[in-house]
Amino acid sequence: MKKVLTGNVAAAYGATAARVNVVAAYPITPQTTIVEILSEIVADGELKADFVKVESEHSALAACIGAQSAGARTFTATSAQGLALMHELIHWSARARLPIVLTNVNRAMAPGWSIWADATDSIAQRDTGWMQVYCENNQEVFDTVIMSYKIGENENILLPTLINLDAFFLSHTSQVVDIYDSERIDSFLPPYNPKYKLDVNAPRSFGALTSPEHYYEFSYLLHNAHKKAKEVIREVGKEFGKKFGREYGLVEEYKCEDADEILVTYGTIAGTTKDAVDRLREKGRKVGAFKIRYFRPFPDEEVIEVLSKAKKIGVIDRAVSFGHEGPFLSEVKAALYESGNYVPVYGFVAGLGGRDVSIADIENIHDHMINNEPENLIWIGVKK
Amino acid sequence: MKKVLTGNVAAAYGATAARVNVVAAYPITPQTTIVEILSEIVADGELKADFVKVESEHSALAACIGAQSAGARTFTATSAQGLALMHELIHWSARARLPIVLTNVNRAMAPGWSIWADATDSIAQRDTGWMQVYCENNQEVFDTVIMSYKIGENENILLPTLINLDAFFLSHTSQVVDIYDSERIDSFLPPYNPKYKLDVNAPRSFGALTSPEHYYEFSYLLHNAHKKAKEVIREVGKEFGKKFGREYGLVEEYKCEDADEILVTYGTIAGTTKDAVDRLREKGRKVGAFKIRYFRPFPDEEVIEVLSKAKKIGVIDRAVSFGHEGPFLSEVKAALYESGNYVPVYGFVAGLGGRDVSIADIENIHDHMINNEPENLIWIGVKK
Amino acid sequence: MNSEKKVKLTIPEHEVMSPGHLACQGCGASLAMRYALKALGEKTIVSIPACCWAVIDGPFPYSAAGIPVMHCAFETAASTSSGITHAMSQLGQDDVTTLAWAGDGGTFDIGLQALSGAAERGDNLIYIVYDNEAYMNTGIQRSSSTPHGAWTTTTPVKHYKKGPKKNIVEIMVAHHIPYVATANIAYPEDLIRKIKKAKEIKGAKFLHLYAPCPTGWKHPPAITIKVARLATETNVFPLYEVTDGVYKINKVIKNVKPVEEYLKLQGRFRHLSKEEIDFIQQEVNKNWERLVKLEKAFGEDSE
Amino acid sequence: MNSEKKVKLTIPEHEVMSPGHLACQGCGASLAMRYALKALGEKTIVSIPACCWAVIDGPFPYSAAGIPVMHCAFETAASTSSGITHAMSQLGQDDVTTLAWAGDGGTFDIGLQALSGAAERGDNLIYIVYDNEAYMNTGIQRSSSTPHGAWTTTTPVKHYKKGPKKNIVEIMVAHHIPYVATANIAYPEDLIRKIKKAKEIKGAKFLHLYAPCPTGWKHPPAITIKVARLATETNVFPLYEVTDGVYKINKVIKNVKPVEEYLKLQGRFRHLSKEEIDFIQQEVNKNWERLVKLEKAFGEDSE
Amino acid sequence: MADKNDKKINISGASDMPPMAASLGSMRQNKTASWRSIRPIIDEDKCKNCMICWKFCPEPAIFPTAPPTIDYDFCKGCGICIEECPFDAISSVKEGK
Amino acid sequence: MADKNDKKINISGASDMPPMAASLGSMRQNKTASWRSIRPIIDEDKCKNCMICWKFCPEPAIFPTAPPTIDYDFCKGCGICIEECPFDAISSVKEGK
Amino acid sequence: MLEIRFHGRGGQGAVKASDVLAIAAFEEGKEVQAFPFFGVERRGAPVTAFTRISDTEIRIHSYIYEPDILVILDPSLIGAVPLTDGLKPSGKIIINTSRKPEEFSFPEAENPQVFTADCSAIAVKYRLGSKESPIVNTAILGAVAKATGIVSIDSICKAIENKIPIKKEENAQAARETYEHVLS
Amino acid sequence: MLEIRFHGRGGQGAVKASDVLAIAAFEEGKEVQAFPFFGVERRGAPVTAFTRISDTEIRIHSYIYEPDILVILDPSLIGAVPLTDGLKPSGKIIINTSRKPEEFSFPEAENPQVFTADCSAIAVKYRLGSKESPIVNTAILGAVAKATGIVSIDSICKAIENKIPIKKEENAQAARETYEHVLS
Ligand SMILES: Cc1ncc(C[n+]2csc(CCOP(=O)(O)OP(=O)(O)O)c2C)c(N)n1
Ligand SMILES: Cc1ncc(C[n+]2csc(CCOP(=O)(O)OP(=O)(O)O)c2C)c(N)n1
Ligand code: SF4
Ligand code: SF4
Ligand code: SF4
Ligand code: SF4
Ligand code: SF4
Ligand code: SF4
Ligand SMILES: [Mg+2]
Ligand SMILES: [Mg+2]
Repeated sequence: MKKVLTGNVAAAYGATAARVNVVAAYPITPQTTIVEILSEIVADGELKADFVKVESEHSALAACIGAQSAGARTFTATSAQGLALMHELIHWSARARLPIVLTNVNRAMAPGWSIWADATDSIAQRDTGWMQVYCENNQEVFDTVIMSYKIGENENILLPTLINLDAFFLSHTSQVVDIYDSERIDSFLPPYNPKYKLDVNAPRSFGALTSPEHYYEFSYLLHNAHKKAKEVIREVGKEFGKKFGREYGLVEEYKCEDADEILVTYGTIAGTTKDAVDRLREKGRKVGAFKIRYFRPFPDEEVIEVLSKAKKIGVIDRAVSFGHEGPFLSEVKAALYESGNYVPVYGFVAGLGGRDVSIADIENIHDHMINNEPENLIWIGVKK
Repeated sequence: MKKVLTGNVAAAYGATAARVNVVAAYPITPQTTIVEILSEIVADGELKADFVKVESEHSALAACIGAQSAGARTFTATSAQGLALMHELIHWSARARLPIVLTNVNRAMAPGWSIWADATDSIAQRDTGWMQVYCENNQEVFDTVIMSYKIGENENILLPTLINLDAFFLSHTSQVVDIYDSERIDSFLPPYNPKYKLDVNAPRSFGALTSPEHYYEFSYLLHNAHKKAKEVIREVGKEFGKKFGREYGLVEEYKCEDADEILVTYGTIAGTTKDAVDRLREKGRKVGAFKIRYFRPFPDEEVIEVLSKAKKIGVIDRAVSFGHEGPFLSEVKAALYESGNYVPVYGFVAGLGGRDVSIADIENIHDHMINNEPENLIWIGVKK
Repeated sequence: MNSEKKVKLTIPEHEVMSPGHLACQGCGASLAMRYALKALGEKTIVSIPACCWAVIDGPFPYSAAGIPVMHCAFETAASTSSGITHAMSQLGQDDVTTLAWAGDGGTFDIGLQALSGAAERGDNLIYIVYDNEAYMNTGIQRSSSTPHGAWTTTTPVKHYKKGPKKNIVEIMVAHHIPYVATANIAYPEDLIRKIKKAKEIKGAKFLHLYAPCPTGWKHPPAITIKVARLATETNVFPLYEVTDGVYKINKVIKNVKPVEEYLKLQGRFRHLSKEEIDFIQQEVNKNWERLVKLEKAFGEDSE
Repeated sequence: MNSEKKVKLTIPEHEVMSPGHLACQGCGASLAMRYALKALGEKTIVSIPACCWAVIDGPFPYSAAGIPVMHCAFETAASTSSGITHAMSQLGQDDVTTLAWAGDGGTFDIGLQALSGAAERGDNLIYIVYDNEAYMNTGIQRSSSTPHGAWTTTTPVKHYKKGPKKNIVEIMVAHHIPYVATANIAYPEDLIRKIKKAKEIKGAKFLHLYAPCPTGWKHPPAITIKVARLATETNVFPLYEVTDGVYKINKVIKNVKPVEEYLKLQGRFRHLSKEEIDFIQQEVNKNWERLVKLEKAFGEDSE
Repeated sequence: MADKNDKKINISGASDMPPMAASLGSMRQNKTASWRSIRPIIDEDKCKNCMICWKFCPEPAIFPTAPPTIDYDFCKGCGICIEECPFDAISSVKEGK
Repeated sequence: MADKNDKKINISGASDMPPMAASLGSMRQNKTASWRSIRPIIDEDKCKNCMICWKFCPEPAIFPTAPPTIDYDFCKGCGICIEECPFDAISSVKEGK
Repeated sequence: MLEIRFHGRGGQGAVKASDVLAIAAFEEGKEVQAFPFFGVERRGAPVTAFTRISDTEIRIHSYIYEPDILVILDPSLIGAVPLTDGLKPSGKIIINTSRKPEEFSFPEAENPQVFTADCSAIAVKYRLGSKESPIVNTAILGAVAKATGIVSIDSICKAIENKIPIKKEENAQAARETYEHVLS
Repeated sequence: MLEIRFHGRGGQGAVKASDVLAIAAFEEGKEVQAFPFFGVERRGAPVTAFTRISDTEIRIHSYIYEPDILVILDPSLIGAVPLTDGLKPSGKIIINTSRKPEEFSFPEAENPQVFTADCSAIAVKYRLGSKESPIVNTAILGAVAKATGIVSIDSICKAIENKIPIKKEENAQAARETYEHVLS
């Protein structure tokens, strides 16, 4: 059923359709409406779940960890400071192999206080073992919540997923979204029934002291789960496509086949870039857009396959790893390096702290690539 | 004066010599002895400072942030879970441009609980805006604490520093360290007197709401400070060398000039690698070791200059960015990519969760590079 | 107009905080700060975590407080202030008052532990919570200070808040710090006296300020003071102080008004049934009796 | 030897916890768990944060507890348990008891906020702190439960701990939860009764267990029980419970022993002067009087 | 003392900015008059100079003169002074448009 | 019920391991006898079967038989039983060598 | 694609208006997007919101710089904020005011078409908001429907009933009444 | 470079011993390294520690796999843990025991040289630790000095006075006495 929804409502509806058992979350702008709507949905009895109204994000994720370990399907949502406050437990939930789903509204880190779009908050979780997806629109938010449970709960995967949506540009933007109720989703997403869980009938300890004898191997298993996840993500994306008409992969190509220049982006900038590509194509420029959905596991095969055919690549990051460069930029380069053949890569920063990224900005980026040597970093629109 | 000290004691003595005003820290194995020794030093009146015995690491860093903002020189120390618990404030202190010094004993993240060496804890802070150093030995720990204040407090820099030492391999290992008292250090390290601080005579607010109009530029300034820091690090390292006889840079080369294969490492593995290089050289192999001290700001110039001359490069990471690859590996590749010429790079993981990395392991790594095509990731010593 | 006729003022004339700030019309929290700074003066450094006041003070590059303001992370009002007070002491500025100023969410919930730690250490600071009984800055979500019966966006009318608000004063009294007090913006003289008293005491001091929020409580801005006053006149929010463990009720209301008078002014209680209102009245009575007992057992006149 | 002669046992015979665990010789904390699991039985899920018990239970791939154990982050005993209890309720396993089991550091300090949150929400769980008055697992650093006068590695003899231990029981009583109690491993029958009582009550329950640590307190392992018993016999650690706000002292010691007897057994107090010991005695007396007053004001027989 | 400077700070870019978000001026530059939909007007004749209106103004936008003066640059029109004046000396006038 | 299985779990590598650190056996496999430097020995004649020793053993390494039996596989020799026995029925013997 | 920009003050419901307009267009089979310019919203402070309406998928996520239509909920904003920035030539401007279109001039805009309607009066009539601060967001959508024809007044009313939680009926009627009283 | 491995039990002070030995060698102008194998140390549980002594900078940070010298603080560990793993041919083994060297055999080691000394008795004599669990770490260093000659007994005593917080004198004397009573 199609509805006009904000990204936050789409996320809440996704969790509802997935029949989560326990929600634990703490409000923070601009995630707040997710919490508010889920409060209503639970109060109305539309979702049979416990909503744990915790006193901090740290406790939100801890409660999810406890509940998920006990065999419940859990959901949480946060943003920026809240995500950062969870950091220790973000590591924890990945190493505990709990397929929790967290929707994060990408917002800039303080200080100065900012409530606007910026991906630094989630990028800074890239080393924790979570899967990470960046959504372009609200439909993708809804669909990704559903798929994330299916992917994460796969017995070979058992990984949590961080689903990211840009502050305001998605969280507070209404768009047409095709949603399904839980009955329809049931045929796609089986109940959660993990092999290892807290169970009084088969008592086990979880997370005990692990000597150097074994720890290394647990890390190895975690990394391998990510490697396998790439395949599962592709499969589940296809199955979703068959069932619901929209197919997803680790990445999305837009007019890349014959492109000389490819613009690599993520999140809402990816949508704007598609429009910009159309405009540039109208002007006769052979440009393509390459959207990276999954930052973890990182889609190196796709990156190499698609991008190494281009003549120039521009990577647009809505985050900077201070003292280094754009995080997507550096990982794209690291992947391309493997291929052994060199395509000039341009690194752009744009849109930090909610600075708007317009079609004109993308056109400038393309112009820059046409007229200049590769350079890192180019700060689009910065006032010096 | 030379003494036999553990890395933790060296860190505590470094802070003492730097005449820090406020220490706020929380105990965690294997950092604990830093806290204990500083408690003694303060109790004995050898350091005139307030030691704030906080109730968590989060509060430890918050107290440092408060004190440093008010014009005090501050010090803290932690490890793994504690560092992770500080994460929100790690972002905070960088964006607030507070030159706090934090020594982190690199320890593996739970679960399962592990108290042993693993760099994932600090690597996971790479996107926060802190400078990051990895120490090879206890002398470097002491020296780096002193230099970090000087570098961080430079008015063009104003950045906090995360000084990393491997759990037990440094924290609890006694070595000969040449230490100086604060009188001697005073001539090198001037008092801290920041231009912007909490001051009742010139009241300002710090960290207020910052609209998209300005936030982007603050990020730009932060990134630029890192760029400038590279120069300051090199200068201060030279000045330190002149004063105290030991010179430091962003990186350290060992027999790289004529090396066919270069092994890139950090932390204590760098020391073991030097010994392995000597052994391999004895066997007639032209190998070199390249130690990366500063991971942030990332020494891309040095990496390109030294490594692009090699025939093969092996990067040994004591951390994995799950779902991607070794973090040093990927950033080394990203830097080399810029140079446009391709040198095969091999990615190795070793020593996670305290697994010992021996000279034999390094020799195996070299053998592997000689006999195989490049590959990511190779897990040294994993039991499959 | 600007005549020189002398007027008698019951609170200090000098304004530290400036107008132009970003509080909503009739905001109790902005009045609370105005009074607090009158009591403390310019030699004060304040830490403000995420809360309405993080906005009220104004965006970069401006500030309304008129004293140094350390905007700090949501959960760190107390711990940031701990750092500041230790810095002041090490830097020889012992005449500066360190103030932590947080909302109820930042105090009862996410900042409680940092507060408890500072209290236990006896760090020399004044911690003031301005209580508007919900997370207002993020758009009116329940906090553990939200009273029984109230609507918020996370306690929707069908699931309105059940259970009493956390008793932060008793919790802080249990920390055995030298001074704990309640105060109400409707009684500025009492409020200012208490903050001045706290300023003179060394160690960790805690004040619980009642500060209605027209936006979140759904009452017209004009009646902020009226609502606040009624909270005390109905015994919903009694005024008392605990000095070195000694209880003293500062205001015993002669003709206690029914709680309903207080509730009915506020949209957030509009949905309450008669039974619920009766229940709330009983709870208020019980809490008052408990307080009287405490004063009896631990008051100045107790043996 | 293994005769069939029937013996009378004052606590349940069935052992849930197994030997082979990693507690030091004579560890009070291991006894505490042994008793707790006798009281609760196998249908219990326990969350254990970083603390000695995270080690005592044993390393991967082993466990000594005999029930499902969720090792959890240091500050999350309560919040992890909140998640577990809600999961149990949603998954229809309401007969499972959810236990949070933490040390004093994980309770008085870093885990206080999560505990406070769970208490305020009324989450259905039992929270037990085993109190050994310092961070033992990391090698004896002060916690806010460390008593006045004690040596620890962060309160060295020259700077021994000043100030009383945080009164966690009063703090939890101030949360108005249905059941708060103290217990002592030297009195296992009382301890087990209280945990069983807590099990029958719905909501958040809190127990403060006294559990000496020979390693950290510097006394021989053999006298762990003796030291524990003396804590109660000297009124250093009185046994009482607060049920729905009603105070009851469970054990009034007839001939209260001087605190010195308790202190002198422990190396951590070795450095104390006569004056300090007198001071500690006075504080113990005061606290006891305070408790008696509380029972008088809020006990079963109070009006 | 509060920074009484009510000038707008002009920032053309990063080079005008401090390294961190440190304030450079007072919120006095932010005239909140435009928030007002009603205007409080003091009736000098009724006014007894009790200063209760001054005491309770949250901005503060009242000066404690006799009779009090309202600073219409900042008064947000909350109506507290009107409600609290014990002598009904303040009336409410709808703001024109 | 506690896992009474006291077998050592053999793990040759990642393929034998669960995905997370979930326990596979009981600490009963960890015989703590070697920690002991003194050995408690019950004197049957003195023993009155009060079971106080059983009650206070932290391991637990005493079975509540009459008289009680000490499990020397696990007794760590803490001496609590010796100290607490009201009838001095347990003596302490130095462990071998 | 049509791009509409709303200008109002905190409390007047400009954001809701942008949303309701989008829903109305969606009801007519369009692709839509609606979003606020998010600042710290305080009663009285200026607020901006946006709606995009298109026949094809809307992929752009960026503010609207060259609107086709401006909707001004509070005439006191005129002069106070740069309302007409980027307005397309011959763009439409719909103003809540009791004055007539010809009383307004926007010299910086290229040939704008101005429409006015006394939405405040109509909102007061239907008791939407208070007398001092009527909530005019639904009323003004009637004027938008009339002045632009991008959606029918029926769709507007349907969307209002869908989206407005209270006084659905009164809000819809206010929109209808405004629809009938637009001056141009 | 000489590599020494210590084996003891929690509470006996093996880690301290490795440190004191390193300091003694440092006093004689050597480069040194000392570190524990860090596990969860509990009274009674086996503990390992390491010392490296060298004329040149010690850069390696890895456990010792092929020690030159083994120091065994508790003879009950023999058989319980694989003590002689990696011991170099003709490596030295120093054992705290009242027995004689010839009573020990280490078939898995290549030609080891065994030394014994009754450190426990000497420690008890100097009241180091308790009678049941004497702390033998300083005493045994006397035996190490004597058996290996890598450092002088004077340096050992100096290092003890430097590093041992209490009973400095007694500890040093215990080392000296052991030095005089090593059997080989
Ligand atoms: C770690 C973190 N979580 C959540 C937020 C979002 N947040 C900002 S203010 C606020 C509510 C503050 O409530 P309160 O302390 O009562 O102050 P008030 O806004 O009511 O004045 C919240 C939840 C944040 N800034 N940081
Ligand atoms: C976030 C974090 N900080 C610090 C630690 C280190 N740590 C582990 S246990 C412990 C002390 C525990 O003390 P307590 O709770 O009293 O339990 P005990 O060890 O005394 O049994 C500390 C500080 C940790 N694991 N995590
Ligand atoms: S929301 Fe409430 S507390 Fe916040 S500024 Fe507005 S009136 Fe004040
Ligand atoms: S240190 Fe203390 S609490 Fe911890 S296991 Fe040993 S005796 Fe028990
Ligand atoms: S209306 Fe409100 S803001 Fe204006 S003067 Fe009166 S009290 Fe002050
Ligand atoms: S409150 Fe009324 S009477 Fe009093 S000073 Fe103000 S206007 Fe005058
Ligand atoms: S305590 Fe003593 S008397 Fe009692 S059962 Fe044990 S051995 Fe027998
Ligand atoms: S000595 Fe200790 S461990 Fe051994 S049986 Fe007695 S009480 Fe149990
Ligand atoms: Mg609030
Ligand atoms: Mg403890």
